[in-house]
Amino acid sequence: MKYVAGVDVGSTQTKAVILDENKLIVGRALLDMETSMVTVAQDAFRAALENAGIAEDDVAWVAGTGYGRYKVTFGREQVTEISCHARGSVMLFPLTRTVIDIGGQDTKAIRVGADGKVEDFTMNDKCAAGTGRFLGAASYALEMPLSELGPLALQSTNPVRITTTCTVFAESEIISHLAKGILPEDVLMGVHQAITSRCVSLARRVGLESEITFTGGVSRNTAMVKLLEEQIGMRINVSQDAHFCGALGAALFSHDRVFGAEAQPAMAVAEEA
Amino acid sequence: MYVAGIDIGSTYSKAILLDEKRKVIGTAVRRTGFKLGQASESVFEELLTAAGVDRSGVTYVASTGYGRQTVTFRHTQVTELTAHAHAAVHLFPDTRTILDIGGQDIKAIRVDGDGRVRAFRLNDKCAAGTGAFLEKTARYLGITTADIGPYALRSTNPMEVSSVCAVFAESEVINHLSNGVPAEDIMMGAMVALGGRAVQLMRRVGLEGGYMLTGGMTHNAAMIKALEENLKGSFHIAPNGLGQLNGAMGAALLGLRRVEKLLADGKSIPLTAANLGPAEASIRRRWSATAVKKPAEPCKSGGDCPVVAKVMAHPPVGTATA
Amino acid sequence: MSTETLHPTQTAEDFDPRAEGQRLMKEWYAQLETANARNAAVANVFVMGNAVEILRAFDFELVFPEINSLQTGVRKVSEEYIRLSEDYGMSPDVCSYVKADVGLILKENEHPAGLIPKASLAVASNMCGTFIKWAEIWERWLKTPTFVLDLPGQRAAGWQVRPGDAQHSADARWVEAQFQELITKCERITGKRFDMDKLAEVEERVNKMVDHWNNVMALNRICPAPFNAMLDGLTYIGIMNVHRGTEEGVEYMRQLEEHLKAKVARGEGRVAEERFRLLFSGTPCYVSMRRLVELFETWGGVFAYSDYLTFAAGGMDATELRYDTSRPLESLAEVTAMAAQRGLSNQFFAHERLAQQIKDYEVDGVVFHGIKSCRFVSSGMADTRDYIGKRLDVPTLYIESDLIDPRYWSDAQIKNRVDAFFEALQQRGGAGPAAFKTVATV
Amino acid sequence: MNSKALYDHEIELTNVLDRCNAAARDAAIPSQDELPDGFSGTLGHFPVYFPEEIAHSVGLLPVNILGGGNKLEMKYADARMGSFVCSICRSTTELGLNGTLQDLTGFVTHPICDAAKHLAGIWSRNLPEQLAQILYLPQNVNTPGAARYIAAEYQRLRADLEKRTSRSLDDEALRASIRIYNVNRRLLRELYRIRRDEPWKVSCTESYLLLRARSRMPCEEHNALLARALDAIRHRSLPAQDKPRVVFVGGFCEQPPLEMLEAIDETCYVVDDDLLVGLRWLIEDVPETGDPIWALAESYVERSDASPVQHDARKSKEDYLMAMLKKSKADAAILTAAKFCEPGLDEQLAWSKHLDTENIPYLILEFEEKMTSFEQMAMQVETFSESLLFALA
Ligand SMILES: Nc1ncnc2c1ncn2[C@@H]1O[C@H](COP(=O)(O)OP(=O)(O)O)[C@@H](O)[C@H]1O
Ligand SMILES: Nc1ncnc2c1ncn2[C@@H]1O[C@H](COP(=O)(O)OP(=O)(O)O)[C@@H](O)[C@H]1O
Ligand code: SF4
Ligand code: SF4
Ligand code: SF4
Repeated sequence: MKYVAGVDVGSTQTKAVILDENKLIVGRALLDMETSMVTVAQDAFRAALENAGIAEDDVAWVAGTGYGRYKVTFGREQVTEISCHARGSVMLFPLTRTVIDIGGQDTKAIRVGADGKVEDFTMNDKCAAGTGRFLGAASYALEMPLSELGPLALQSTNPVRITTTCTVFAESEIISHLAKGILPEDVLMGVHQAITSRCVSLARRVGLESEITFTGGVSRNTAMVKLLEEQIGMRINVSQDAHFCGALGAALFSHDRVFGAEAQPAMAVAEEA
Repeated sequence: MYVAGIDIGSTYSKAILLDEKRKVIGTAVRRTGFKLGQASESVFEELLTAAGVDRSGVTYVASTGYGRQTVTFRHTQVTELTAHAHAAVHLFPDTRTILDIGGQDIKAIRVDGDGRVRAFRLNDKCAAGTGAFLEKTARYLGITTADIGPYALRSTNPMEVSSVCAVFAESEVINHLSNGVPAEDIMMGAMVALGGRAVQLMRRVGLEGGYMLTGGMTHNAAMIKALEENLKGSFHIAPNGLGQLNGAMGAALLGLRRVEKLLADGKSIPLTAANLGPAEASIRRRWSATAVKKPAEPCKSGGDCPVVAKVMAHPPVGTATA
Repeated sequence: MSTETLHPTQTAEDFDPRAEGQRLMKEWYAQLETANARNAAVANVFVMGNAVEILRAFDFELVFPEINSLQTGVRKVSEEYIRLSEDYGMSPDVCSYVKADVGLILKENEHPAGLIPKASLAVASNMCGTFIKWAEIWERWLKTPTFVLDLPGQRAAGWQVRPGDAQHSADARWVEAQFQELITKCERITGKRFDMDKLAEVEERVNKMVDHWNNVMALNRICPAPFNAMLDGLTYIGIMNVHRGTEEGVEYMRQLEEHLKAKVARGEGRVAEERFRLLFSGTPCYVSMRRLVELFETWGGVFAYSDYLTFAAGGMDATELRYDTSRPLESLAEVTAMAAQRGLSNQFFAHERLAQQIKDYEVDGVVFHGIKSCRFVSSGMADTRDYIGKRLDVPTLYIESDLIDPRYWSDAQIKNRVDAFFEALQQRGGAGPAAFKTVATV
Repeated sequence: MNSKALYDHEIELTNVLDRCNAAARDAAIPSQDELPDGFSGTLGHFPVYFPEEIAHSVGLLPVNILGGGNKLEMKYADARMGSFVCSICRSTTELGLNGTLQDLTGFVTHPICDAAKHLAGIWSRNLPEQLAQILYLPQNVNTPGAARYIAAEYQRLRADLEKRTSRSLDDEALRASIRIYNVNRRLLRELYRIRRDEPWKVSCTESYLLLRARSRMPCEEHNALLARALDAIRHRSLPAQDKPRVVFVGGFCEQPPLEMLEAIDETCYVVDDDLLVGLRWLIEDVPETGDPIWALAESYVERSDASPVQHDARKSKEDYLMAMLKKSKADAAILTAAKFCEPGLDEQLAWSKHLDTENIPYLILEFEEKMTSFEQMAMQVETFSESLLFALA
């Protein structure tokens, strides 16, 4: 059996996914950023191999994606995370027309056509306001793991308004609210609302068409999902594997290389493999 | 007679006590934390202890800084720009351009020979050009704030940090680290970047000769180096670590001037704001905060309108004093 | 001076449009260097709505401040000039061309291409609002006499002004009245009488240049495209502006047309393998132009056309109106008024124009380049793109940077977007990209 | 005067200002059945100047489209405009796309700058049922024939509007409108006179609200409101405080947030400004006899104010500011500009350099319609005021 892999070297976390011939996910790995992107990519790949219980030689093709895609030195190709998130989303939810990906330092909105091809996309530039890092700041200030932020925020009845847009200053604003005796859930809900409104205004740039699929690490946050749904006024798809969506997309591109791409007849690369 | 200046900054609270000869009797610096009221109280207590002066011995208190309104026992308040300008020219009479790098903002101030603010510029509300940018980079490299300077001074070949955003800069740092760039070169690179932005701000107020650096950054020798190299000139820096206390010092000096004027005019020193209670409410409405309502219907109840009577708590008197 | 004497035996094959273009540019700058010493009258003009024909008839040496500014970008020194002006107090949010020019004033006219002479007249039109603010800087600072030429554009959607209709005639009359006043002003400045025949001669040469230009543009409808509109095109348009109405200009355009025709006859394209034909909408980023083109060409993408070549060609888009040299001034007013209607000075027909170009040049995709500092080109762009995207099945890419301010060029971000754009193009059934192979084997 | 009477005037003023505040903060325009008597539709126009008399005389209520303020949620406009376009163009587009300005009969811009010029095209692309136009007021009013050109342009506009409203050409109606607007001009001049002479009687914010109310009501109604307000203001008796006198410039197009004006009022007396200068563009009465179109066109050339978006060889913008400072006896100037406003930002620099040579203190502020945090700005104004007071002491 031949396998393929995708490694997504993000700004905060590195994800790896291994697929078998039938496009089934057989291995996953998620690692926090280390001081070297090259080693973290390798480590994530190895962890995924271990998770799948296969050897490195069984993997016929590795594609790298994400912020550090060129650091996937053992990868055989690099694909942008935009294409990968779109590809992965369509695999997870075939009717996807809009992808919202919120990661550690970037937020993207991608519009895909009915045929699953990228039609338009937009992403934040130069400023990390409204990205996952904003939640990171909250997690740091509240000394609370990321996974607990969402559930706690949902208990809020009276959210505060966070006025800073700067991710760096957010931390001190959060702490100053807490110091004033405002409940952590209300502060957190304010943080979530601030990110949501930023993301929605970004996503509106590509137009929001149903179905919407939410990917990236922040999609694991239940409060964000709920707020996005409220603000957009549409239901949003979130998969268990949403955090791995970029890596999954990359693995699917690898799959095309190895097993041929039925959906892309014109791809010259298919002959090459 | 003692006069205190209290500077409640976004990151640090600073206090200084002067006597009537403008001699420094004591100082105190502590993290502001997030309860501003408490910060002013604590830093004042620390100051009194350090100076060995009793609270009742302090004739006058002038506050400044971003939390100046929260110092309930103040007699007066001035903005930090006014305060910095005043102290700078007091210490170095030839100062004309001041750079103040604080935790959350940078200010460039041009002053005249009397210590009056002529022009000033502040950076945007973005961490990119502030002390927070350095602290963030340092935190990632595992360096404490106080060590940033000595650490970066070891650098021989500063690495360019091109990201404007403090968050993006962090990934850039990771990127550099994975490429094997030494941490001190990265740290110094961050300072060069910050220095460039700071000097640009100074240029925007006119960059008249006679430079002075104030604020917490005066503790950071590497930053001073980066700034001076960029500026091709040297900064005055207050002696004895007073650089960070410059704002507090300015407030105290202005307070002292006020006391002298009051005494010269034969007036008494008023009670503190704390004793006076909250400042008089302005009778003008804040239209921006007013919920838009349809024009009021004529009141049917007759007699004095209770609502309006309350608004006009101080019946207007026809005494123009200008 | 004529080029023929300089290059008597040049053929279409050994004519090198780039080298020749550079040579002409260099000559022009050399001319300018000595202008003040020669006591020549010098005028500052912009590329749109500039009445160059009148100024040439008075033998003004022409300074194009926009070209000066973009040249600082091409020569990679723009940041220095821009910083100087920002230190002086200019806002980071205004047009970087203006800032580079203020930097030039602060450097006492020391330009990397040579010393720029002091102008005795500036002509600014309202084609771009910034032109006027820019001219006001010279007016205030250098006391340059300034003439503002008011060129009314299209008033509303729904009806396009046609040559000779009531609106056009009325506008032409207003423009002519202003030309009359400009002429009086020129006479005062130069101490020369206005010579109508000379104007007619200049117009005759412009007519020839425009004919060649239109033919050159049409050649790029052929696949493979003989030139890259965003790299080679920039050289051509430079000559079109700087040498508008000169002998050298006519000669260059003639040779260029021949050269490209020969290239087409040989079946030669700009890139070895043309996979995607693209249209570039907006102004280029001069500091990173090579890099940008490279990002596209490694994927086999070539810019077959750019609307920049229309609106920045000094009224060249008014193809429907050639000068009638028997009534030079009226005709000049008519053409100028018409160019203002057709140019980018309004958005009423921007989308239709673009749709037509997409069709004419059979492009596979459109790249929109939003310029931070140029609202003239960019403020309707996203909306045009939205319109095009909804009505035509053409993939589009929107990137933002600046004309000459390198600080707004973020290589990683742009590469990311360009790569994703091509990945999408290729998924739509385009040809496989060469870049894929090279990247895959590293 | 007894204090009861003072209360009455204060109540009167509060009522008027409440009405104005409601009008000013309401981006919506009257719908067909809310239209005041005598009007059959609304004509939106963009800052700076628009000859409102023409719309008024054909029964279209002129409404000044002034953006969306800082409470507007941007849903559509961000996708249609680059990130570098000023807020007023952006939020106006939003108001068009989100339906708030759907009931306009027409929308006219005038090419004060490239962003505003392109707005008309964007408008017509997205709201094709409205009459979207550019009124080409000339950038060259110095060439003889400019007034003739403007008159033709006004005539064209008038014909288009008449076609829309199915009215017939009526010079007498236009003259009547001119008379009503002349009354308005007089009242506004009086308001600004009080600002200059007794700034403690009416703050900049109050004056701005009074002025801005005209953007949503017929001029007749505004005249009545202004007359009431002026009467109350004259009777107002507030103590003059020790504040520096400043002029405020840079508010000619995009509207500064109310909070910003309030922050300035706190520490300064704003004795003159260029806020909504378009509504006061004609600085003298327009002739009420003769050809009314010509009267308006000629007034544009001969009796008009200055702004950073108009080039007129006779009026330098430095002179304009200096005259303003002199007439109002101001100590200093607050030079503002809207973020991304090219003409405003360019002028701000030119003004500041000029004030440097004149040795007049100034404060530079940049604002954005959508800003919500004013702490930093308040601190800057306070510092500025402190520096002036120390200088004066
Ligand atoms: N368990 C979790 N619950 C909620 N949020 C999470 C969780 N894990 C990660 N995140 C968020 O996801 C972000 C990382 O997302 P990711 O898509 O991996 O970004 P990148 O690719 O840029 O590294 C983190 O910054 C964090 O805010
Ligand atoms: N001992 C120190 N060594 C180096 N840097 C310091 C030191 N103390 C403070 N700083 C720097 O100064 C900044 C705070 O300066 P300060 O002027 O007190 O700020 P603020 O007035 O905004 O509170 C911090 O962000 C930090 O970077
Ligand atoms: S505002 Fe904060 S998050 Fe945004 S660019 Fe600046 S430092 Fe980065
Ligand atoms: S705004 Fe654009 S068109 Fe206008 S001068 Fe600048 S670059 Fe040229
Ligand atoms: S605010 Fe400035 S840029 Fe915006 S429309 Fe008005 S004049 Fe133009």
